[in-house]
Amino acid sequence: MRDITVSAAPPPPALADKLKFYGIWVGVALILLLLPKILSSGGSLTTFSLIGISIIFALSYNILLGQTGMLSFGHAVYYGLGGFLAIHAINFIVGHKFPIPLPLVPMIGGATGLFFAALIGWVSTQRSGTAFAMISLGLAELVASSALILRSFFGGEAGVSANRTKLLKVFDWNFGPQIQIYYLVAAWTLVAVIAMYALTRTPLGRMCNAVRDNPERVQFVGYDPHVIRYLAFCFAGFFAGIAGALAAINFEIANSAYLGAVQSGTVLFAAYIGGIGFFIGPIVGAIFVTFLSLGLSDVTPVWQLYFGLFFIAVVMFAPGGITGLLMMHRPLLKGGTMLRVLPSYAVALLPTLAMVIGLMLAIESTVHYTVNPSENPHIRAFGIPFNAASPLTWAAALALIVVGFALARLSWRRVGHAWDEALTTARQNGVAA
Amino acid sequence: MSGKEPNAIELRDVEKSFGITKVIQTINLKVAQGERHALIGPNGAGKSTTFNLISGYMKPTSGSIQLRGEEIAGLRPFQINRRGLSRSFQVTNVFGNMTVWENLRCAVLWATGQRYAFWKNIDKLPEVRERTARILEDIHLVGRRDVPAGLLTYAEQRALEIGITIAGGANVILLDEPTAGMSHAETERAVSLIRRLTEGRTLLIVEHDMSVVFGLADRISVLVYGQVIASGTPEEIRGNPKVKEAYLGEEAA
Amino acid sequence: MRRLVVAAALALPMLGQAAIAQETVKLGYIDPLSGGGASVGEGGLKTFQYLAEELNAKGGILGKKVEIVPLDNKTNPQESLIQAQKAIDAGVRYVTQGNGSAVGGALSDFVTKYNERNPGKEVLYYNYAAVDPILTNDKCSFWHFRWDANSDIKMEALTNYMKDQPAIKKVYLINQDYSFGQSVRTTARAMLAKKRSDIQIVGDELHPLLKITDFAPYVAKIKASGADTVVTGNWGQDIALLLKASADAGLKVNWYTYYAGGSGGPTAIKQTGLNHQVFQITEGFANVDHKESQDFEKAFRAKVDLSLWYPRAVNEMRMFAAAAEKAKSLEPIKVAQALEDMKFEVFNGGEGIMRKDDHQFFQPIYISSFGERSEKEPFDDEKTGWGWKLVAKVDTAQTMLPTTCKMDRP
Amino acid sequence: MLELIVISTLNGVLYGMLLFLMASGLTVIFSMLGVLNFAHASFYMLGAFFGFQISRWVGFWPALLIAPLLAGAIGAAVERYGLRRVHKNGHVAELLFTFGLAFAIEEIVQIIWGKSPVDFRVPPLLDFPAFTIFSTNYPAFKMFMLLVSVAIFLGLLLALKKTRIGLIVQAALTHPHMVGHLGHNVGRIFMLVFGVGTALAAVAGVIAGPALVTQSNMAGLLGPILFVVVVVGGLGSLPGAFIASLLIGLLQTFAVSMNASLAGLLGPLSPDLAQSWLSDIWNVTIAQIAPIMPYLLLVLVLIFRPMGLLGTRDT
Repeated sequence: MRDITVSAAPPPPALADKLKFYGIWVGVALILLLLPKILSSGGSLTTFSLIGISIIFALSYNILLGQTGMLSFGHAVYYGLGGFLAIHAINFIVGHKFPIPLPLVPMIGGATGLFFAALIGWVSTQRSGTAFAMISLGLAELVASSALILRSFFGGEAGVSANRTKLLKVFDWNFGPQIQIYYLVAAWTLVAVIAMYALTRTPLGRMCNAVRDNPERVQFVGYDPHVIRYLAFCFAGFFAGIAGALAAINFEIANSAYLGAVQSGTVLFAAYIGGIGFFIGPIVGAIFVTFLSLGLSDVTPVWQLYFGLFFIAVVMFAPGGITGLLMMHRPLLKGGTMLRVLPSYAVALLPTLAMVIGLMLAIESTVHYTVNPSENPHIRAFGIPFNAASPLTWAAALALIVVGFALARLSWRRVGHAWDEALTTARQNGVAA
Repeated sequence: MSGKEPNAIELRDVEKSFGITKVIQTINLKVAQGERHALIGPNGAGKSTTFNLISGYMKPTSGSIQLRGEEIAGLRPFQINRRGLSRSFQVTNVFGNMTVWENLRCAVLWATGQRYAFWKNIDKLPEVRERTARILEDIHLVGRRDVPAGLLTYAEQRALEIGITIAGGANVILLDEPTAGMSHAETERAVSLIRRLTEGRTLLIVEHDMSVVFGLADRISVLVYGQVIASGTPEEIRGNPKVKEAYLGEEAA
Repeated sequence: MRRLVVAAALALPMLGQAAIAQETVKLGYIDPLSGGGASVGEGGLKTFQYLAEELNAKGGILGKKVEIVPLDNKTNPQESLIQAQKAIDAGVRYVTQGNGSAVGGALSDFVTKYNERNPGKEVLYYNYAAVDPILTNDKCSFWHFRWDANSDIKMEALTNYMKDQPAIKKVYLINQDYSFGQSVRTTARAMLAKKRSDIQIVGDELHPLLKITDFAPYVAKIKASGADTVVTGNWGQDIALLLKASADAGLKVNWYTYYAGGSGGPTAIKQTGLNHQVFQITEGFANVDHKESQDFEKAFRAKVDLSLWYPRAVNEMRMFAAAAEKAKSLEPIKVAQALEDMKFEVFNGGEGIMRKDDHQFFQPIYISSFGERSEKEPFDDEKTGWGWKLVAKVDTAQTMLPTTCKMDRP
Repeated sequence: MLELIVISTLNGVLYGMLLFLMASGLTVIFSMLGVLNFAHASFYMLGAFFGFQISRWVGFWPALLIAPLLAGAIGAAVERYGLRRVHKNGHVAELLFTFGLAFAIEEIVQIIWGKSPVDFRVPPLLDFPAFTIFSTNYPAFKMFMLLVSVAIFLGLLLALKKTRIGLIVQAALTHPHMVGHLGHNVGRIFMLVFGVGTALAAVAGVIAGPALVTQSNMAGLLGPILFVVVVVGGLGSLPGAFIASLLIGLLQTFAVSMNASLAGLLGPLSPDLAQSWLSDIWNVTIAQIAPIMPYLLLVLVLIFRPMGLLGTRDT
């Protein structure tokens, strides 16, 4: 019997694998520690802090969407409530001079997220799929609108503010400077990421996957899918609350925008663009989307359009997100056939790029005409100057789009062929799919 | 128990209607403990519906369903499963994105008392690991351990389906056409697999392949138009004129 | 479009701080440049850029050119703080903002905390339009200066005018359900009760902010109440749609508003034909009989194709320059001290004063009505042919309200 | 008081009928394609803006016809070249596709027509008060809106009962699983249903545009309420959508006209509680919470009747 078990069960990880696994976490911790030494301006520290917060938030969202298959349009409710409670807690602690230091405040946010998820979740997780999505949307609207009515708690549209420096000091840190906040966020991010990763490797975490794949069958192996969804929902709420509390600490203010549809939409974008099929996906997505939303609005006034179009493109052509695209290449890389697809990529990239540039040229020129018709038509977009009034510009845009589209279609078909070939060869070389 | 052991499954006057259509008209069915019982009948006779009623997938309109003497009519599927009844599906119904190993492991989790644990590392649960490995071995899928279930061949998926059904260690097993769509050789392998795996348990099976039915079953019940018209040993069923008329007659011809 | 270049430089905080030479005075303009509030934000940006050019043509401030750094806050307080941080990184020591008291409150709070934690690197916040009274009362800050009259001051001026109108008997209040709308409503009630106790408040409505598409039900209520006058702080689509719905229902009342002159308002008034029935209260408008400001208006319209909606921005920029000259320094703390109790000849004529106690600027306030023009009103609005006509002017002295501000000074 | 009731009823029914024009398309699309079209309200907005633009060129009446056709064509194209592609990636991807689409349409509309309301006027032919009730005018255009929506409602009913596609749609409503067995022309039917559904939303846009407001945020304001209608009525139930539309239309309109609050009902709050958060709840009037009424209704329905008012299926 013993022998059978040993041969049939997956072998326990070898020492090298274990080292690699723990090495990654240690490496991440080191990078987080050293990052501010390399880039230390207040702006980049703020950027990093925001990325950390958005990583926790996106991962918490993926507990729902990626792990359990629940599409929520209202995850910001728990983020926002966590943020509000954190701000109130800071004010309360300062007011009563409780010996609680700032680094513990995110726990309060987490507990708040957990509490409300536990309260609201029981009803909303009774159903999955479209019904759950709609319910989450309705509940989010309800909470966001109520926040403006319950003024003394939510502070109206102005929100509630606090001073994070007045709490008990830790190692002489008062958490005024951004660098100290950065380390606070980084530490919490690391802890939360590890915790959420660990969650995926527990019986509950695996049953979440089972519910995602086939909620019906789950019932016939003894589990109540509603309970699984509910517990997943509670965890998602808990971590969202931590993220919200960190955001509140970072900005020292919480207001109704925390709870709103925009926040819920952004986290959905981040998780999906990064790739919901992999644990690391939402992390990639959170970094990517945070950078985009911070940087893109500086280079073009219609950044939201690009954002929306990009999202549609991901949904249509790369449903696995950025991570999914990268992971697709793993078998090729292992099978040693990666080089075979690269040339076709290079060929396909050119017309695709041409098409994208044509599209952007057309959009920017149109924007010029509708938004600033009286201004000088010599405009710049993304730092590149061009003349929006010249027919040449329009002709160029049109030509780029049409020719680019035609060639891109052809060349991507070729990529498809090259890809299939490479994969087949890789399989023959003995790499499992 | 000294006197009469309760039946593994007992249906009394079970009815099921969808709107005004009565799909099941008063079923009475007894399956004794340790028995291999086959449920046969023409298409649309209500075999799958009967399974759905017993396993809790549907609620009966009226009547009583007992599992080892305990009333289970109206309970939810997972409640019935926890009382020791497990079923398979006619159309393969596995966790497509998860590997074979993970599929089986999900099926042993509740039975090993893990419930909704979120504080244990699933890879470090020896009992779960051992039981999963044993089932994997039993259904001959060791070589396909790390393949996502969605990528298995049809016969392999059917084997996995059976594996998931029995993995929880249920005492009463319901198999819904386990050999449907299989080649002759595959069917034989499947039958011996079923025979081996259900050793000492109660089996209720729906099957169209008569060689499977007569080779496997201790007792057979015939369902026609939502009613059990006959119940008995294979020999009794073979000789029953009513059955011949309604069902076997055409098949034998 | 020059902001694209500046912004591109700011967009890369990762690359560390490019050494940006200190020969310009940078004013960070933090307002919505994308999303729902963008049309308002773009208008403000063009105004400030025009004013910067005007200053630069005269040699800038203390010989340094003024540069406006546009920063898109998407009308969101958090985003505003990120943008403020970005601006500070790029060497900005002065920021200005106007759209939304929520943003104003967050910015004032941020700047105050930032200055406390980063002595020697102080930043000043010039507020040109966020009118929540709390910013110069309970939550006042040494680092915040406001050039727009806050909503209480405007209500004081408005009720001072209304008390002399015997025709007003039944007043209906309708406001947006948020802090500004509520403060309009409470002060209106209190001040009217004190100044004209015979006026009856026949309705007091709060409706959700920027969410109503059909005001017909509200208009039906106003009509049913028998009101002869409506007082509202509504702005944006909430005033335009309200006027439209009341015209549809044939409601004949006088409208006393804060922001009927805002973008889209004049068009709506003209459409509904409410000739000189809509009044607004502002710190200035195009048709004030004052040659200098009318010349400015002409040049401004020729250049940017907008009417000047922010005379207060002109005051802000000119006073900024004057204070820096007076302090002979561009250190924010010195400029701030120079601004305190500074007296200044305002854009539309008359003297204004930046009160030291609360950093609120006091200036003459005008009540005007929109409708057909006579030769005394040279300017129309939004190409409707109609223009604003002077109804009453309230002098600076009559707008001075007490403050509850207890300022912490450095 | 009576005046208020009559006017509110008229306004409520009108609003409800507008909602139903959109909800009907949404429901049918959901039943057949299994996807809740997040961008449905965006087609309402497109209808309004197309209507505005076309009526500038050739007048309102041609616009009333052309704009929905145009929007419907775009809708059909979206189904053919977008949704169908995404279909193989599952329902979540489909839903997200329409979510992204709603986002992009709003941005494109903003780029072309700007962010402020456009000047979409009631056609002069209908620009007069239809009747005066207790000295309040009721605009003729609103009566026209009511007539158009009722006419379309009746037309839809007829089409469902009498045409072949109508029968297929009906079948799909009751037995969504059989849609897959429709045979080779299932793609054409899907495209048609999507096109007609979005065109209906666009009709609502053209007639609502002049009466309400034509602005780039109109889809965002209406979208969530539309989903509430569909969920409250019961996913996939046309009669349910109809009842829910009227219910929400009347609920919101009547709530606006009520000034009752807990304070008015039970007297003012005791002074020691006056500063607490309880005072917010105590003093808020029904009129103030009118906009969240639909969501409250949603929560109540979900707790007490999770299938929706007339729903029969689970998802």
